[in-house]
Amino acid sequence: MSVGAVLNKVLPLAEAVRRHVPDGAAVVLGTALEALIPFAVAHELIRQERRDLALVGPISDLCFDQLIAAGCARRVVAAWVGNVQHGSGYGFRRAVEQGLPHPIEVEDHSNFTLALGLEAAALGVPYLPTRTLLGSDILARNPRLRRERCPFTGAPLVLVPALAPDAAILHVQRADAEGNCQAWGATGVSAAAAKASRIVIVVCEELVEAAVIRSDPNRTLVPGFLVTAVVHLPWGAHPSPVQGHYNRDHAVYRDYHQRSARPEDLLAWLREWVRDPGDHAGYLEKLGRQRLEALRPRSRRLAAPVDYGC
Amino acid sequence: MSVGAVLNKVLPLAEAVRRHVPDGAAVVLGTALEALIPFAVAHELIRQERRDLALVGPISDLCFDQLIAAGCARRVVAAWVGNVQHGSGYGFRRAVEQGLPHPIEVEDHSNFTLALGLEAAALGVPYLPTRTLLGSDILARNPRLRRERCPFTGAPLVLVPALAPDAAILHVQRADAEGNCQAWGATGVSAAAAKASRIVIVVCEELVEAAVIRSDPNRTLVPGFLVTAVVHLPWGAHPSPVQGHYNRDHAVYRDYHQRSARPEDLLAWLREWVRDPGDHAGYLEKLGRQRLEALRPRSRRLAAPVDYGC
Amino acid sequence: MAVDYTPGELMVAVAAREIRDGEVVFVGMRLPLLAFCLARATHAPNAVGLFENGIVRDSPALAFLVTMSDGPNVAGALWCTEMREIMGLLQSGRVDLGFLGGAQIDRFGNLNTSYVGPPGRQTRLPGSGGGADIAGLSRRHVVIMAHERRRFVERVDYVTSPGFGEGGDWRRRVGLPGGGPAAVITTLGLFRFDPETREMVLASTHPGVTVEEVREETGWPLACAPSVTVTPPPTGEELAVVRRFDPDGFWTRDRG
Amino acid sequence: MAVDYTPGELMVAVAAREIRDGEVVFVGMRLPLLAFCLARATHAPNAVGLFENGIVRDSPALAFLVTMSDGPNVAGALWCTEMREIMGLLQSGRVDLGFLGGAQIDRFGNLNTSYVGPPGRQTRLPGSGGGADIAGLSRRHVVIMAHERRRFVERVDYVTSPGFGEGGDWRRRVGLPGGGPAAVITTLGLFRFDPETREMVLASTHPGVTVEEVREETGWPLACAPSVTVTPPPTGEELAVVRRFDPDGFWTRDRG
Repeated sequence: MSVGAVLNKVLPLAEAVRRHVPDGAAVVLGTALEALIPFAVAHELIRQERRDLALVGPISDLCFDQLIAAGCARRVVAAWVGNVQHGSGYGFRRAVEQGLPHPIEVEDHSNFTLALGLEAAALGVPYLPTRTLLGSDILARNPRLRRERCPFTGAPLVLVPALAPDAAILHVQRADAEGNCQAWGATGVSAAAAKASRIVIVVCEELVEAAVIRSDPNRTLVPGFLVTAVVHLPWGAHPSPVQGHYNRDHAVYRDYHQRSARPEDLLAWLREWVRDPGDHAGYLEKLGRQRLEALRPRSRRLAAPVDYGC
Repeated sequence: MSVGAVLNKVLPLAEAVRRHVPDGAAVVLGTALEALIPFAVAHELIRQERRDLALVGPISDLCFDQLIAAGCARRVVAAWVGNVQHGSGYGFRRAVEQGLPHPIEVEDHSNFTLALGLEAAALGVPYLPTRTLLGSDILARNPRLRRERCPFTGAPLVLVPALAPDAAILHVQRADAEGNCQAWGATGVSAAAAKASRIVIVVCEELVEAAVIRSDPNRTLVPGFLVTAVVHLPWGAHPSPVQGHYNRDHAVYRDYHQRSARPEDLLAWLREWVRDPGDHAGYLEKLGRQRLEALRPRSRRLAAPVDYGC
Repeated sequence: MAVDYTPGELMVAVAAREIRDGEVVFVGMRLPLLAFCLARATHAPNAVGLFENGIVRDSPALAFLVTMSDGPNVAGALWCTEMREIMGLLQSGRVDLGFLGGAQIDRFGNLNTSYVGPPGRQTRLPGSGGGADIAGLSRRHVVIMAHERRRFVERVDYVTSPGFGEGGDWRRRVGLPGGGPAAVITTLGLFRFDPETREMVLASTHPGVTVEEVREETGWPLACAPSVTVTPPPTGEELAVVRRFDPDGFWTRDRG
Repeated sequence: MAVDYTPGELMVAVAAREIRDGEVVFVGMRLPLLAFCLARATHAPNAVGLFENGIVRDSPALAFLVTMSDGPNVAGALWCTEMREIMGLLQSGRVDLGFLGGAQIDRFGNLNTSYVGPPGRQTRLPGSGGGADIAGLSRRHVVIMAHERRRFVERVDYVTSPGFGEGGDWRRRVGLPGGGPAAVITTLGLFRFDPETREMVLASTHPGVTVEEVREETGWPLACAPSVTVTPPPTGEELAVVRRFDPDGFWTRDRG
């Protein structure tokens, strides 16, 4: 990339969201499951009052619940929507059960079929076959999944069609200005989601020199030429954990669970924690340095050295 | 694994090959393409006069050529067989064109369809679909590949059936005694090959403590519970390169090319470099310390630190 | 010697006994995670644990976990990878045992974690996650759940994670490769499945629970083993291990 | 100013000019690898190179390469991964340009690298490698090969890597997503393809080569562009770069 092009990829959070995630977009996020959830982006979508999004993801923890409760979503394509720590997601339930704040469509998957849909799009094939979901009502009620006989063996198979979101949002430990990025810990469906999507926004804890990425190319999760925008935003995944940077802030999930059973409480929670702080800096300020510091790793655990010498 | 079980996985080269690669086995090797080729295992198969093997691999460099010329192979499932540095593999050509030392069957693939066959077996599905090879005679003449219409789009697709070798041989930089192993550099189809195979033999430059692997779990290529045997054999991939350990010994490829055009020369080469040295230690002795030292990396290039702290 | 324990602790102990040494176990979270830790610390030191986020461990997490993606489950893992790798191991028959929870279960071990209640007045539950995949593809699976009459129904409202479907050879007919449920562990007892009919059968009641109480909390005429035994309670050693991994009783005391 | 250069160096320079800035290029080995290095060092500093072993680079290799898996191609790469990832990028339309070599080519740009000669007396060549994949799936591809009458045939003996098949809309009919060959660069000239018939058309002859000579080495009645030009020879700068990456002329002097 030319220097100009590189500089243009690095954007402030609000600008990246404004420019690349329009109303009506299908957005995949929460791709590493309970870790590396791009909560800062979700909160910015709420602040910018984005509407009619399709939310795509395996298990969303409370990220999807908040977006749904805030009225940002029209459709959910997922295997699980709730609060991993406490079960039910009240925002999601109210939308499905009572159409509040407005009705949403739900396309149910298992984790595996959601992953396969993204894989198919990433690989550029119209579908991938699997043996999961045979006999499940998820198959019976999801009209996009097809049951077919295998042309080789005659055995029944489920064909999962390609699922290509408009935009993927990934939170990672480090990226360079071109978007070459590296993450560690479980990565779930992150790589497939990025390759399946037209737009990729990478949010990183550390914006590093190009040489850091190139010192360890086996660690790269997504190459920069697939990345549209890079947002340098430490703590951008809070309250979800980022290995080597901060632990999960369980208290947030408990607090949200307790304060989301009634719709007015949930809206008050969003006002207090998303809208009123104004931006991510305001959110961190409200959390306070002491609380953040308490989430820091207790010790370093460095990876054993690896030598790429030649 | 219990200590007893662990110790049993670590075997000398000859014992691992004798116990786990019988006559008639389908063996996948050369899975990282031109690097990390388990030449020591190939040479041991030649010394043990293994017969009727099916050799499976994308591009084999001269490893397959040697096994075929030595009469070990009855069948080849590959995308490319030759000498990457010089083109033709004379051993392979003589077997196909003249049936010498005996006829072999060839199942032609492209790199992608070979990879997909292994991926299908690794994933536990009977086939994977692709758009490659449409219009190619590889498709027309390989009866295992099927051309079918996509049930979603109506577009023509090639379905690649699962390819499950009996044994996979991987050369890696480091492994622990349970077979948990890590490799860096391009890995080609290594991970898929291991998961597709019933038997996995890991040959490593370094046999490391369990804690080394567990210090960097994102680096793991294959988990130990899929690995049958571990062979600790520095220089076991020579003359192919192993990043961080030694560079490619181009002279071997040139020498073999020059001395394999006539069958008697090729057999003399195998006698000189494979049979007469008796074992891998004898092979290294024949190469000589000076030649090996000249292949060592000129400098260290350490991966940037990664912290798994929590 | 009587030892004091909670229903959660008992269920963890019973679940741990389902894990055989050397097995590859699809672990999940909550009670199964504790059961895996307990089994490894006692009779199954070589069990390997898989998590759908992409983690493979052969040692217990470094500290208490609320989710499988918490830092202490990543650090010291032997493999951190993508979900597709874990699901590939499952689909290719490499997973011996998977654990599942559920909101509603029926006579043939089918689980519902999606929609409960009559059409039009349904309660929306979180959904499958990896549950349907574990139920369909692991060589055998074990269900852990609270035993209440509203949860143990003749036929689930929605089959999220298939058990034995309509019974008999249903799994073979629909093409599911995995073996189906091997056990259901509830707050009241341990259940197996009849090898022919594939109907759930009461195998043992937990200490202090009568067969009659189990029947009352079950929404169909419950079949019982020829001799229903009493579930052995957790030993002191088992309890010590469980409490080491759930020191504040987050999973085993606060909830069932 | 006349500069001395080999046919190999000329072909590398011509191939490099096919790479546009910012493009994602499936590189392969030998002359295309040098062309990629040359393009990056001159007019296409933002081109990204993909290798089927799993390497992605945005900088030239650290030193001379005999194979794509040599250490200097790994060190400093921006991504080292599996083949499936690279092939996935290719199949999903992310690769703008791929390079291919061949032993035999025909009027419609089909390549044979598998079996040459009449049945029963065939010569076995190494095979496709990733060639068929690049030809089928990249948005466009460029062929580099020696121009000899035995290699330029009316119809290849075996279609390893499809060009435009039988011409016209053949690629669409068989379902190939990629755009097909955009150019053939030989030891004698540069060729394009007619946008309607998809037949190979002589666009320029290399310096010192006549159209007649090209015709003599071509096994079918060769079509020519309305005005066949002369291929611009490599500039001094281009040659300097090529010689930096192939200092001993391993690829550009010892061979064509």
